[in-house]
Amino acid sequence: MSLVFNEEQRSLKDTARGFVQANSPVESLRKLRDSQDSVGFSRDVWGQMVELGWGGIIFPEAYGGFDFGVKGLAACMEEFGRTLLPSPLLSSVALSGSVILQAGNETQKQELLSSIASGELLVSLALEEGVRHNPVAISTTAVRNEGGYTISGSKTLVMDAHVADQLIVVARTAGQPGDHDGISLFLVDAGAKGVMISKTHLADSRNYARVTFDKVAVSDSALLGEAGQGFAPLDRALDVARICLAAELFGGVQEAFERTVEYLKERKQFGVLIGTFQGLQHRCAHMYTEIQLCKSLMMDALSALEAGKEKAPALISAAKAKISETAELVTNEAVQLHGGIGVTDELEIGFFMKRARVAQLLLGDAHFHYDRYARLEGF
Amino acid sequence: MSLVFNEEQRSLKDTARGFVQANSPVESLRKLRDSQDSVGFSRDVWGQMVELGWGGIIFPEAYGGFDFGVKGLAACMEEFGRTLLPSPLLSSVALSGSVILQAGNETQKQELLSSIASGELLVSLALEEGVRHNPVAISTTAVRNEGGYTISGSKTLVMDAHVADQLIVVARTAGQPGDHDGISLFLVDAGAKGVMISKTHLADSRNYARVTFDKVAVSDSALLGEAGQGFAPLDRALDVARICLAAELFGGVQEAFERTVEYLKERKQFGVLIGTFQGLQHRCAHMYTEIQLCKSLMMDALSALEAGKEKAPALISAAKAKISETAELVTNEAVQLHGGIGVTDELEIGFFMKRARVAQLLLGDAHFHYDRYARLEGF
Amino acid sequence: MSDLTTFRQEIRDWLNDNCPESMRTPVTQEEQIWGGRNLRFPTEDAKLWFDRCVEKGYCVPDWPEEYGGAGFSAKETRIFKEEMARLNCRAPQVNLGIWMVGPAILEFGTEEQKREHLPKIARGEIRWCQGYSEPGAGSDLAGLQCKAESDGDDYIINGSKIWTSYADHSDWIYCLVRTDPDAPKHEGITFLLFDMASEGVDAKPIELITGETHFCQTFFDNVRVPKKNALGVENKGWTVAKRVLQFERNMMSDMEASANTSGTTPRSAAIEHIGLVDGKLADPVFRQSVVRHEIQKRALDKTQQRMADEFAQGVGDMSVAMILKYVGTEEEKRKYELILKIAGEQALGWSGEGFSDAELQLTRDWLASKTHSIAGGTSEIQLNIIAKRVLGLPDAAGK
Amino acid sequence: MSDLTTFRQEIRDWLNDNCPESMRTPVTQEEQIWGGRNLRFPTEDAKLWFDRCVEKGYCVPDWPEEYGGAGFSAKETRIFKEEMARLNCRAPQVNLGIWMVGPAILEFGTEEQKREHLPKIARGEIRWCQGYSEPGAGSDLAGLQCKAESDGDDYIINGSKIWTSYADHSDWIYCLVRTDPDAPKHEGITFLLFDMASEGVDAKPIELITGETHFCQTFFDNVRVPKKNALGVENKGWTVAKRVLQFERNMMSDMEASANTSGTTPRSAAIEHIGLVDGKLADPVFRQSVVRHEIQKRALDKTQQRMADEFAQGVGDMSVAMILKYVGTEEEKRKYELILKIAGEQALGWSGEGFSDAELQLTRDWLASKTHSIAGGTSEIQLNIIAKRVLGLPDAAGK
Repeated sequence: MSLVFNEEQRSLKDTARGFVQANSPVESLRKLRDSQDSVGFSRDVWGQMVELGWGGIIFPEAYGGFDFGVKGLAACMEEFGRTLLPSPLLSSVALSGSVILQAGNETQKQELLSSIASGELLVSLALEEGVRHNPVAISTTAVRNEGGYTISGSKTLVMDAHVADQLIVVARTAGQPGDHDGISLFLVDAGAKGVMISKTHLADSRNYARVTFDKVAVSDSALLGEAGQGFAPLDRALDVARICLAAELFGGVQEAFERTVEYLKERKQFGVLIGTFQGLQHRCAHMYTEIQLCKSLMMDALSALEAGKEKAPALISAAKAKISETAELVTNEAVQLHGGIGVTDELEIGFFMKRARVAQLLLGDAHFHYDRYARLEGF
Repeated sequence: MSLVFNEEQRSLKDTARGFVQANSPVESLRKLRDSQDSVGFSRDVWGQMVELGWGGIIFPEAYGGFDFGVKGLAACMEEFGRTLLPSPLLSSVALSGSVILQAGNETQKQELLSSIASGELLVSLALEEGVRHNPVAISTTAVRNEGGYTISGSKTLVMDAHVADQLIVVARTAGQPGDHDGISLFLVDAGAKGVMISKTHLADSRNYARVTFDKVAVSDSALLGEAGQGFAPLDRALDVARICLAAELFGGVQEAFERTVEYLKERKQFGVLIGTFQGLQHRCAHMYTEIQLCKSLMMDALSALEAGKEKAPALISAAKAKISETAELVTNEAVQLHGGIGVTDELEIGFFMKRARVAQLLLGDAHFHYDRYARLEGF
Repeated sequence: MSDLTTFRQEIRDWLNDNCPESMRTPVTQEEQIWGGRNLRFPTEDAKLWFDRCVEKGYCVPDWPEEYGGAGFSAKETRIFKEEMARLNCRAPQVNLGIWMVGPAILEFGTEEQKREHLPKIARGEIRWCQGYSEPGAGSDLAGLQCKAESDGDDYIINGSKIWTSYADHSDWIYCLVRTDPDAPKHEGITFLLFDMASEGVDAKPIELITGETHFCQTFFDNVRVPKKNALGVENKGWTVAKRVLQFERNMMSDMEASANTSGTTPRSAAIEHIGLVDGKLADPVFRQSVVRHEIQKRALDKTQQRMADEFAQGVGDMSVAMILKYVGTEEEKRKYELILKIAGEQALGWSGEGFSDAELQLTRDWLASKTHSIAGGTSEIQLNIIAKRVLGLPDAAGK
Repeated sequence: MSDLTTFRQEIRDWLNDNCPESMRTPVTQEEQIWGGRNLRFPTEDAKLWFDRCVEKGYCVPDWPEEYGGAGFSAKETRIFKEEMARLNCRAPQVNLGIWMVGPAILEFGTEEQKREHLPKIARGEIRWCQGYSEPGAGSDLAGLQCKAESDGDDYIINGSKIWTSYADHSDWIYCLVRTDPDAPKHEGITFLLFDMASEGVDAKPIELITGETHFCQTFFDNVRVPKKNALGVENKGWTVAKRVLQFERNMMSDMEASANTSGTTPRSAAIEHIGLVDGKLADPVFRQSVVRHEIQKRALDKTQQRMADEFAQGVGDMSVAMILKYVGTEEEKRKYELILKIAGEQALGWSGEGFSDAELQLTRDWLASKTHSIAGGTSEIQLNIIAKRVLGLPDAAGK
């Protein structure tokens, strides 16, 4: 239950930092954006990442993974967040991989996880149906028929769906939107009849899609876990992805903050460095304290998750909520304190703000996680 | 609908300012507190106030008043707030007087208002039953019997009840706590059998009491307005008192702020005036903007009330809410920016903070009035 | 009073009769009429509305009639604006001529300058841009380097300006130039008016985080300008510039209304995306945030009105005006952050399918709000001004 | 690892066996054991518990056994504190000897000084107070004027100190005095220990907004102190003083836990005054505020733990420690403001009937929270330190 990355994790983190700085600086995201790249990330960079082992970083060795744990992955996500690296690591590995680990049977795990780890297979989770994260507001239906199910419904904010080979669809086999019971998980081929994927373009220039399922037929073997009992494993998987996303967001927050502090040490106004103005110093000092608190909550959540503590879900909510709020504060201040150049597209600081807002929203914003924390704490 | 006090109101305000500065500086409140004065305000000062006409300031001339309107009273309350003047002006005139004006029949108005105006009669409103303002959460019952009612229940935060001659009791003749319907208003002699008044001592050293009614018998003529229909006139009267209390609070806020700014211009640390520190300058400048916004909302609410606009209740809620929040900000900052002496009892700044918290709470805090605003606005 | 009531009725009737229905809807960025030599109208209604306003002098209702205005008093102008707002009439034209340089010419111009420039502004014939900031100078406006050297009856201008909005689409510029390099920094500045078509002027657009490019960096390479084009006295341009900055701050705090082209408010977003249950927003936490915003917004609007009323009663005080830009732009940022939280994904669209035009505009409005607390005097500068000029807090030694 | 597990079990058993039930309840201000020559126990249990802890060295568990401690390692000390907290055991004594001057003597003292002072502190025989601030000096600690003039083997002290907590009940003082008036202000200061019973010492209480009077202004009139009572080197007392300030900041951020003698938390207040409906607080707006506070509080606690873990792994960094006092005291203020909003009238009682003791204490706790962000280095000073020492932001010229 140590609140610090161990030596192995620190070494992983250093590798990640070196890797993205050499291979995927923020400039790479700008190029992908400006060229309206249809993939939205570099297949080449992703190939190297898989080669370096990130595809299987959290999977057990039995499934072709390296078993570094979520703490190891989060350490890397923090670094990936510093350069806003776009890759399917969150969607295919942290999110879909975790769903399979949590819900899949032995055959499914054997078949799918090593392919995800090797980068051969990209899987996306089709979960959301509204404008904000809500994993129980599921209207998409999976109707039982002979030998299988028929899935119908619409999904949004499906990360990397446009390049996915398979989709995990969260659908309802019983109950009403809002119920925990009756939620089931299905593996669906992205090319299956009735699946329509349309890429959406959000402010962060990353990859999301809306996916509609029009009477898509799947066999019984497509079911991940037990029918109607999908929420529990889904929520555990979501928690893994939530803390990894929080770590990524936190990396971006730190980068934006550090760049801002550096700017204050260089920029002169009225003949003096603006970093000498106490008004700005106090705002930076306050941000520093918030960032340190975020770090403690992130490590707290990761440690509890690693140790299998009952409180882990609440602590993951605490970390995602606090990091999201701090991200809003810090990215706004970063833009404001850079002044005129802060609002130009040329300066990269705006990229951090745009990514932050989407990452704040994804998998639950502060509002969602405050509520979840209180619910889990029983008040 | 002008958002500025007119010449008459400005002249009233000047009189009020001169009066309290000469007759009731903050030091007077300290003396009342330290001597544990059983009245809790100066009868002498109150006598002078009545002589100068404040007792009848908002009553029509027909009832012995001067008909200066709520705007005129609020202008004075702002000045009274600057020296934290304790007096029955809010409880007996603005609050109870308004209830009688709104709900009473001609006889009641004739009998009571001129006595209130002349200071012969002190009336207190026994309304609250919980820890926070809630004018519909009434459990106190008034049971109909031959020729009258029997009142039973407990009230708290009854301003100046310990010196009141009469009490206006908000009781339920029908319905459940929370209902608007079924609320009735009764005049009860403070010395009546079954009335027990016990003074409470709050942080602001002003006068409040808890009052219990143990089967208190009143005649039909004690009813103010129609049985069961008391909420509407009560709420109108509360609105008058709310904006007057907001004005008083706002006066204290301005005084605390101005004292703080003056202190920053005198106090040296590390060899320089602390008012030169940009961190403090920005905080003061921000407070100044909030104070200006409060002023606009206060004038907005007063003008709407004066003009009988339908939106007046929502605007009174807006003003009370915003002034309450600003009071918290400014009094906290005032203490903090005064440093060590700010937390001594010797410096008066702490008196402003203590009064502010109670005044924030009385007749609805920001939380209550935000909710009320939204309700009145239909969302 | 009854005169003003009659006046109000007349305005109301005229607007009702003359403002086409399609001109009573929120205006989009593209449909805004900026005026100028290349004036084009997006619709026939827009042209009709513009022409009718120009004819009555309603583009600049408070300017004297001889210069193309309607000659309204301050009270009449307010009534006019209230009636325009009541019917949601679009502004017939919006630009820096009307907001900034026009009022400055009215105050500081020679009769010749007034006759030359004001009617053209009133009729939307010339579009103006502002040459104040310089690369690297930021908030330190007076530290400007762009120089104007005397050459007989002319100045020769060399240097560069940044944040010149729509310089690439503007006809004339009002520009701060240094005419005396040896004077203290606030002296030696001249406020100069000249044609952007002059030889040696070049404007290069800057892309913003919104994706928009209304700002330019503008370069001056030996541009020749007649000395009589100075507004006010040579070397005393800072006086004029400060006055224009006041106009700008007032305009910036109005910005939200005109900039909010998506028309979305926190309340409308909440009703759409959260919904009402029993007449109350289903989420009480967001509901409180919406209320807070509405109260702050109303407080700001009423502060402007209060200022006018105070001046009318002779108890006015310019210090209240100094809060408007800070409060307006900071609240605007909070407003959009709140809408983002309420509308979630639908407020984060950038392009393509899945988002309405209003939603895509909303994302830009959010980003644009970040520029408003920087442009025209940052929030930090506003706080400095309030602290020093209004509260009288002392300057640090040596500054 | 298994050693520590055994250790934990032993501590747990000992506490279970030795800490009386009545010593496992929140302590009130009056029942706090401050130690000193006038030590009185409010109950027999308090004496029993105190004596047992003294015997084991548990008042200062991490001090060496030879000086009255238990000789625990850092890890053992943490386990000890965790187990104390788990059972809600009261601290056997709390005072500036244990928190501040004891650790300073351990670090800077001569062997003689250690043997003289530390065991007395460990056994609660001598109560210490702190003489740092001076009237009018505020945050500028090093600008102190209280002078110590050499007179043979002694100093003669003249001057005055303010905010000397419980000086009127203390036995000894550690005090900053100026021994070289001509040196730069951070030099020429000596850290001196002396008996408050010395002739010429007078302490006068100051009443605070809480109504309490634990602080004094203390006057020194020709007080004679042996030179060997200096802790550390003459004229180099600032080094010792700074270290003690660090101890103080850490202690202040712990303050909330020990100061919150009403035992009320936002959650407990909300459950009492708002209530649960279907297991959820009936007011969602307050519910979110409670969550925010709990998360901030946990973040603060975990930051302390993370620091310890980082040092244990050799990747520690003192800069994290610098946030604790600021965050702790600022959050404490927010906490009490929140409780006031939730508990309404019941959190604003001052005296008399209608309020429980815990409620009356709550009002004091709220007011006391205002003092914590001022005492021991104001929040503003903390932010300055973070900005300059941690972030490396530059000093203004000439400062």
